[in-house]
Formats: sequence, C-alpha cells, structure tokens
Amino acid sequence: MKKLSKPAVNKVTTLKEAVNRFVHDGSYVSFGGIGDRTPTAAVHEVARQQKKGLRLASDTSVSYVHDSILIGLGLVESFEIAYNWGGIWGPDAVYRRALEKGIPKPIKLEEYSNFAMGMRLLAGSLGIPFMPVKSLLGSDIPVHNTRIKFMNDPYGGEPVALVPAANPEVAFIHVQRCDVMGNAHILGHLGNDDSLARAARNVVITTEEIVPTDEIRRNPNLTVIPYYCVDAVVKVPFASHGRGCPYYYSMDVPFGLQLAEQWGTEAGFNRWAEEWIFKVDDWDGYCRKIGWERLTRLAEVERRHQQYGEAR
Amino acid sequence: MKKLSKPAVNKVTTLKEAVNRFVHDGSYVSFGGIGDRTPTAAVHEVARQQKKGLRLASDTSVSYVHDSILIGLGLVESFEIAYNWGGIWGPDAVYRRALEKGIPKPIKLEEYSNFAMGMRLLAGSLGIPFMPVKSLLGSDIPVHNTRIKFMNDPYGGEPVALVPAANPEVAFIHVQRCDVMGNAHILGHLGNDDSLARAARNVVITTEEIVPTDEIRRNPNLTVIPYYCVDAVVKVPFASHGRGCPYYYSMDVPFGLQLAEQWGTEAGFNRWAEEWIFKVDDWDGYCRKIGWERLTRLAEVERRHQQYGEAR
Amino acid sequence: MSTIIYAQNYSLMELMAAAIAREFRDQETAFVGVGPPLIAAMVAKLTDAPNLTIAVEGGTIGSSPRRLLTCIADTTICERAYSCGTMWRNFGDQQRGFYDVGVIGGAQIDKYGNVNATALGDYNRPSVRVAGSGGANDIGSSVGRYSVMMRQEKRRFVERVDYLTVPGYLDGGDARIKAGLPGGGPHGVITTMGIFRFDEESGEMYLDKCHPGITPEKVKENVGWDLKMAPSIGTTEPPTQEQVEIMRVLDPYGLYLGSGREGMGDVEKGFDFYMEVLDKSYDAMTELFRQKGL
Amino acid sequence: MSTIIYAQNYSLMELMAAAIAREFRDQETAFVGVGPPLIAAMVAKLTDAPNLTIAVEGGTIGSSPRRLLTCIADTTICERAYSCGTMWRNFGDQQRGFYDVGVIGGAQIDKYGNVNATALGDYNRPSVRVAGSGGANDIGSSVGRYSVMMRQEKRRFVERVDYLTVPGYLDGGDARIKAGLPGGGPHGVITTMGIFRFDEESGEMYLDKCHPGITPEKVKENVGWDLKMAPSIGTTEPPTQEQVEIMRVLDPYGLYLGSGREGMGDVEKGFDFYMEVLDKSYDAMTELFRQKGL
Repeated sequence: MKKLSKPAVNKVTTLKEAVNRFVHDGSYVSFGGIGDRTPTAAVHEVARQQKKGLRLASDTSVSYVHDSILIGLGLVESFEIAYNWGGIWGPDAVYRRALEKGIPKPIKLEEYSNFAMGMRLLAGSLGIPFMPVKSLLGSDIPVHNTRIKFMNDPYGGEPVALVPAANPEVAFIHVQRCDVMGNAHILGHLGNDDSLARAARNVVITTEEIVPTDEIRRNPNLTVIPYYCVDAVVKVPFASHGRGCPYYYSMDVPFGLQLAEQWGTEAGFNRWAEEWIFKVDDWDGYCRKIGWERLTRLAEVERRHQQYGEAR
Repeated sequence: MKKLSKPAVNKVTTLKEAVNRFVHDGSYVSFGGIGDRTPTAAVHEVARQQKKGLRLASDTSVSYVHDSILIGLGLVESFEIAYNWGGIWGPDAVYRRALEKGIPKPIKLEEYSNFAMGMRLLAGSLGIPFMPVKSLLGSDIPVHNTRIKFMNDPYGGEPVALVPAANPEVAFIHVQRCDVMGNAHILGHLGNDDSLARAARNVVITTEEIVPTDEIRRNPNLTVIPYYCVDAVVKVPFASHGRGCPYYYSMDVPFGLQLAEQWGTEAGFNRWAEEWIFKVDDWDGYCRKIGWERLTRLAEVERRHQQYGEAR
Repeated sequence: MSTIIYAQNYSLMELMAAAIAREFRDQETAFVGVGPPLIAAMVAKLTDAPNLTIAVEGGTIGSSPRRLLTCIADTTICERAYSCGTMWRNFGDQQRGFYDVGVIGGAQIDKYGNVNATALGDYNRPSVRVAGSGGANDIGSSVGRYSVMMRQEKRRFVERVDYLTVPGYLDGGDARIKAGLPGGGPHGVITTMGIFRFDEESGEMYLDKCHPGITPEKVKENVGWDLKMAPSIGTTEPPTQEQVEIMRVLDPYGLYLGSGREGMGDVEKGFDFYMEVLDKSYDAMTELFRQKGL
Repeated sequence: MSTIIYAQNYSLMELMAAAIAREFRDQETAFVGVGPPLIAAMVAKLTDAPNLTIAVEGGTIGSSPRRLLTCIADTTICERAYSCGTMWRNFGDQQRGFYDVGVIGGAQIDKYGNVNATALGDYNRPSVRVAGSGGANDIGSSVGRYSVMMRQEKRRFVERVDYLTVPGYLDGGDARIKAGLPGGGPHGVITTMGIFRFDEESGEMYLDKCHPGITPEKVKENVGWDLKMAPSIGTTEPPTQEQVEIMRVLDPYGLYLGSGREGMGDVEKGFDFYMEVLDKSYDAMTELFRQKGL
C-alpha cells in the first residue's frame, strides 16, 4: 500500500514548480471551486507549460477561467463534466467549437449531473468504488455515458443509478487562507472541494494568504482540507481573477464580457491566449497586466459590502 | 410526496412538549452527539414519559448518559449500534445485564462498526437506500446482522459490503447555539450530527443558547443543521451534563464514576432512575439537584482553558 | 387586503420573471439556478413569500444578498446566509426531499415536460451544443415540483427532445414513478408566450394562459405537437408595480432581464461603470431589505 | 546523539504504553481510540515523533490538548486542533488510506491477529458482553498498519476468536487481500507479557519480545495455541525516563495508567479533587508543550 498521507512540513513552492512536478502529458486533472474560488492561476500555468492529452474532471466548469482554456488550446483528450458555461458572460464559444466542430480537436465527453459528479468525488474521497444516486434515472445521460450503471436497491427493490468514484491524479484548489503545511480554511460555500482534496492523489493548494498555524487552530471548524491531503502550497493572491473569492474580492464582470467577445472566433481565442498566457511569465505578470489598481478596487468593493464574521 | 422541509418559524418549546409530540411507543429514535454534546436531557425526558418498545439507532452510545438509560428501564425493543461503553467511567453494567441475562428484558441487537453507522446515516441524509463500504468485510459482524449485504463492485470487481440507509423517525441533537427557527451552529467535532439531522423525519434540537438569527448569519460556515430539518428548538443549558459540551463546559468525571457504581446492580440502577429521573420534574429539576454551583464550575473550568476563536 | 396595482410598463422578461415569482409560495424551500430564476425567487421573497428560503448549488442556504447578483455561486450569495456548506450536501438535501420547488431553463422541451439542456441534433456532433445538465437533471429528478422557463419556438417545443437531460413525465402516465424518481415532476412551463401546466393523469402539457396580446393560436403555431388546451385559456397576470420595482432594484441595469451586459463590457468605461453599479446596488438593496424587514 | 536514559521505576501499564508509543513514527498520521492508546500516541508526539498527527473518531484532526484527556471525544480533543469536522469524514479519510497507523484494544485475539471486541461465548447469550466494534473494525479494515493492546491470558489468546470483530489476517496467507480489505493488517500485539509480530507470508503471530522478567515459556503458557517464536526472542525496551515523566504529566493521577479513578469517584471530595486536577493538568501540560515547542 503506497502511503497517501502527506507529511506535516513546509510545502510552500511556486506554481511553476508545482505544475511541473505534478502534471504530466496525459494526467487526470481536476480544478476545484464553484463559480468562485476558481483556480484560474493554476489553469493558466498548466496551459503555459503546454501539458498535453489531459483528462479533465470537473463538476461545474466556468468558461473563460477554467477548463475551456485548456480545451481551446487543444491540450485536452477527455472531459468528465456536468456543466460548462459562462453564466452572465454568455455561452462558451470555445466549448461549442470543440463539440460542434472538433476545433481545435475533438474531445471525448463523459457527462453527469452536478449531484452525480459530487457523488463521484465523495465516493473517491471515501475510498469506495461507486455511489448510488436517484438522479440520472429515466434520462438520456446514461445512454451516452455507459459508466453510469443501474441496479435495484437490494433493500427496497427500487431502481438506483450507480456512478463510479472519481480519483483525479492531480487537483488544484484555491482557498482563502492556509498554513505552510496546507491546512486550509475555506470561507463561504465550499463546492465539492472537501471531497476533491481527499479524492485526488496529489493536491496543489493556491491561497490568497498564508497564515500561521495558530490562526488555523483558532477556528478548527473552518478547516475544510487537512494538511495530509496536500502536496504543495502556493501563495497566489487574486488567483481567481475574473471570478470572485468570497470576502476577498468580487467578480470582474466587465473583464469576462470582454473575454467572451474575444473568444468568439478561433483566431480571437488564440490571440487572447498568446497575449494573456504565453506572453506573461506567471500569474504575477498577469496581475500586472490587469493592473493592481483594478484588482485592489475589486478587493475593496468586496470588503466594503461583506466581511466574514459580520452580518450587516 | 409528503413535504419534508420544516417552516421558517419560531419553534421554541419545552422538552416535555417535544417528546410528547414526536416520540410514541414503538418510535424509531436516535440520540446524537459523540462522546460530548450528548442529548442527555432528552434521554431523561423520554425515560420520564415512559415511551415503550423504542427502536434505537446510535453510532457510539455513551453509557450513563445515553441509550443505556432506556435499556435499563426496559423501554427498548431493538438497538442498532456500533459501540456502547462508558469510557473512563468503566463498563456498562446495564448493557451487560440486558445482553448477557435479558434483564430487565432482552433487546434485539443490530450491530455495525462506527464507519458503517456513519455511512448508514449519510445514506439516509442523501435519500439513497444504501451505501457501499470496505469495512465489515471478512468479519463476523455480517454473520449476525443479515441487513449487511455484499456485492462485487461493478466497476473494478472488488468485494464491497452494503449497509442500509438509516432514517430514524425522531432525532434529538444537542448543540451550542441555534436561532428560534433551528439554524444550528456546532463548535468542535461534529460526530454524525450533520447527517442525522437530515436523515431523521423529525428533529428536536436542544441548545445551550438561543441566539439571534444575525448571529447565525455572521458565521454561516459554522451552521451544521439548517432550520428546514428542525421541528422543535428547546433551550436546555447543561443538557449534556456528565459529558461535556465543547467551549461551554467540561465532563463531570466524578459524577460518572459514581453512576457506574450505582448502576452495578439492577436495584442500584432502579434507585438511581427513581431518584434522578422520576423524582425530578424536568432537566431544570435535575440541574438544581446536581447543584448550579457544580455546573458553573464545570463551565468555568472549560472556558478558562479553551474558548472558541482562540488558540493559546 | 391591499389593492393590487399592476405595472403599466414592463418588458416581456419582466412579465416572465413575475410569472416565475408566482410559482414560489411562502414558507417553501427553493432550489434555483443561475440568472432570471434567482431574480424571480428574490422577487417572490420580497413580496408574497418573505419566508421563502433560497438554496443554491454552490452550497449556500438562505442567503439574503444586498448586492447585485452576478452568478449563482458568486461571493454575493454567501452574504447573510443561514449556512454555507458543500455543494453535494445541498444536492443531497434535495434528493432527500427538503426542497419544495425549483426552476430550470432549457433549450428544448417536449410534451411530457422532458427538457433538453445538452445538445440539439446528434449528440455526438450537435448542431448546437449547450451547457449540459448542471443541476437541472437533479432538480428535475428530486425537487418537490419545478417550473421551466423557455423561449417559445417551434424548434424548441418538440414531440420528443433530441436529448433528455431532465426527466419530466418521461413517456407520460406513471412512467416517472416507475423509473424510481423521487421528485414530483414539472409543475409549469413559463415561456415568452404563455404558461403551461400538466395533466395530472397523463402528464401531458397543456396551454393554461397566454401572455397579454398573445392568442392560443399563436402559441399553437410555436409548438411542434398537437398541443392540448385548458378548458378556458386565461391571460397571464401582469407583473405588479411592486414586482417590477423590485426587479429594477435587483437588476438595475438589466444584466439578466435586459441588455445591460453590453455597456458593462466596454473596454474603456465598463469597469468604472461596474464598480459604480456594485456600490449603488448595495445601497438600493439594503434600503429594500430594510423596508421589507428582512 | 543523546544517550537514552531509561526509567528506573515504572509500572507495567507504563511499560506497555511506552511500547505502544514506539509503534508510531514521526510524520505519520495516527487514528487512535480511547484510553491508553491516546496517551501512548501523545507520548510519541512529545518524544520521537513531534510531527505525528493524531486523528480521533469524533471528527478532530491534529489536536494538541493541554488538559487532562478524559475521552477520545471529549471537549479537550478540540483544543488547538487543525480541524474539527465530522466523524464519518475521519473514518472516510481512513478508508481512503490517509491514516498510516492505528491502535486498538480487544477482549480476545487469535493466531492470525483477528480480534474480538464484541462478545465472549455465544453471541446471542454471551458470557461476557463487551462494547462492540466501535471504530475497531474500521481501523482493522483500512488503516495502513495497526497494533493491538491486550491482556495476556490464555482465554484471551485463542486459536480462533469467538466473534471476529476486527479482521487481522483472517485465515492467514492472502485471505485478507482476497476479502477486499484495503488496510495493511496488524503489525504488532503489545500485551502484559511481551510483544508479538506477524509472519509476512503466513500472517501468523509469533512472539518477538518478552517484557523484563518474563520468559518465553511463561508467555507460551498464556497462549491458547502452539505459539511460534522469533529466531531470537529479545527483551522489551523499558520506558525512558522522559516517556514516564510525560505519561505522568498527561495522566497525573493514573486515570488510565493507574488506579486514579477511585479517588475521583468519591462523593464528598471527588469533585473538588477533579477540578483541581483539571487546572493543574493545564499548567503542567502547557509547560510541557512549551518545552517541546509544540
């Protein structure tokens, strides 16, 4: 049995090093978050290092800041997914081109519902091979995804669908604060990141702040991810830019609307990627390009209206 | 489909009323907590109202403050359980008499492991009929509990055990603070109370404090039980006396040691029950009998050494 | 009882949002998705259903945000919530039966209320690929009852959906129960032209109400099967003055209910404009919540 | 390297606790149950394994309590923890493989390390009924490796346990793997007389070490099958001075490792005594943790 628990040591590193160490061509990768706390800096670094043939698993993938970047660059082989869309930013032209026209290359799709993906990660986190659900029954989702199976509940006889555990090789999760070992507090809604951190073989945490372990111990009920799941800790402020990070900064809606326009054509997407991913060295370069004043204003507007521990 | 969600109204009542309303002869009942936060006041009230033929489900039942009280009074028909013991207080003579000699009456036992009981409640909370586990395999637990079934995982072919969902009719859960609707914060370890609150048909919360809803909203990440699970809210300070309640009061070790002595014989147990349950009107009467000075000292010693939001 | 004052000027989206808002009742729990459904649920909460609890997929329960809602899972949703937890728990609570009502959207719907939110045409090479199930399949499978918000077009109202993402009444009759689905099934369809309900026995959709100015014949032209009709077709209740006012506080620049997105995307001025909107929306919504005692 | 100073005076329970403490290694995660195993894990953490992380069944990970430990799930366990969450998550983390080492107790053990923690005699009418599995079956099924703490008596060391609560190597050989159990199985048995290990091939228990003053023959007399022996039987390493000092800070009145419970149960003076112990233990443990830089 290979030891899964990670040591209680200082794991602080750079995103460049973490991606280089844990992501390889063909890796099975999942990016966490749910609408906000998207690990966008990590997506950009994986793109920048041109890791190929990736097998991605997401629950809800938010266009413009998430898996679609890698799909648009032709780095993705397969995609296990419940939902991929831009929300207020509009439909995702990159995803549509890939699925409707195979541009830049076809991807193999394995679709679930949100709950089914959540249950796959929960099963993965618990070390069990599958989970029964009452979703998916009667729909066409299992028609096109034969990994969804059916059985009759051996207790009451009613039909249930089974979904297989998901155990990604690498997960990237963005949090508000963690210590150098990786004990991570998440504030606000958690998505499935509690399960993802446990289901994945290797976990890279990007964090807005690195705090002393005593700060973690002060509020042990806020710790969603214990250090023993975590391989690397990277301090990346504004790592979710575009989307928000509760209590830290708001969404940048205008930014996403501009992206949506640029992604409208294949050439536009490629120009965008060249300019925002390949021509900057790292997320710090991205932040300088966006402008620290803009980022600061997004932080200020969030904190002016909402602070954790307050109810106005 | 019968509506399961409970309304967002003031649900504050007395324990007498809550037990009378939700527990009936033959009810399928579960008392939450794990080592601490035991809903002991509720156990006493169920005993006081002499509800008979109860079917109990627990994960870890702590002797002297939990299910054994009802077993000793002959009110229990069956018991789904992973562990029943007194810890530092020593073995549970009531439980032993019931199982070894059928005194005061035999009970039907359905045994699991801690994790299996946790998974039963998780399944119950998720509305699925069963859960696969890797525990129980190869052991004698399923030999004597035929509700544990086996199958080969349809994905990898490996053997798994299946355990049925547990959906108690009534659950009693003790928390540190909740609002009048039942939105409940739990501080410290949670046991399986997140699942139990959702798995049960009716939920009675006893709470150390009732706080304004704004206090709940200030720390939404501490809310373990949302109001829509909850039927009744009862303010019962020191409801776990004997055991502790994190950040509120410590265990009363000497008290339990004295209980263990009294429970050593059937007559001793009966005298104890007469004195501490039937001859007091309610938990307030119990507290007066224990003595508020003693209770206050248990609270002081806890707060002197540990306060939530601090790490000394 | 106070007299209902209807709005004199309102857009079609506002009419639809008002109709959706009326699908929620007080003291219910609602599981709602991104965009107009959330606006509608908030409108309900701020009018007839003050004790409506909104749960969203990110993991939040009972939020009362005082800021412009930009996403179902954006940071705003955490504000003043009863609970912020996991996504899978909220969906699990739904499967267990804690959520009374839901609203979804879709690209296609058929006569038994089955919804396609995945792909038009051949699944493997779709003519139009959309977002996929997300939570829609789960809502359709497990919520107490749900309503669907649709654009009324013949190619969207089809005899049988190209891909059945969300189970309605499947093949009708008791097919849904036989399939083992715990939820109650679709309750209404609110479109750009009218409101549809479902026959309790057969599960088949029928036209119940037409929006002002729309005839049943016009609706029939935009439905791809031989549409059944209610014995008497009513007219959709217009939005009240209060509903419209609230919508315009919640979405002051029509991000969801209008064309507000264009101005905000402007490279030069969009960001300043957006910052201003966030601050202004906070003041306006705070005042609104104060008035409503929420 | 510092010289090891062994304790001159120690009890049998202290010897056993020291032996259990040596079953933990630095940088491991440990899942431990109530009583002496927890004391032993704390001793390990305060000596050779400062980065040992202790997880307990209540839902807490990485606690560093500075007060007398009265229960695996009492309020003390929350103190200065990395995380307080659910019970099922901690057990789930174990099943997933995150916990390297565990310790359990039992009423009976057999030659393949299977443990009975449920009932002696007939299950349906036991001569002695004990607590039941609790987490023991789960630890035995899933933890990386585990050790068992036992009283050495012939009726407790039996050819085959009356009731198999915790899977050791089952019938030996690869039976454990065939059963589908993910954990590595038992690693050692620490008794009142010696330390046992398991043959890697057959999974059969053999005597490895005897406690000071105990002969292999004496052990054999207290084992109910034809016990195998290591090629050369060593002597159990005594507790170090430091280990014993730490035990006496952690459990100053022998609640677990001695007979301290009696005095505390006194009706007249027990409570005052207990209050005093709690305060004193806080001061002493705080000082100990400070010295160890924890």
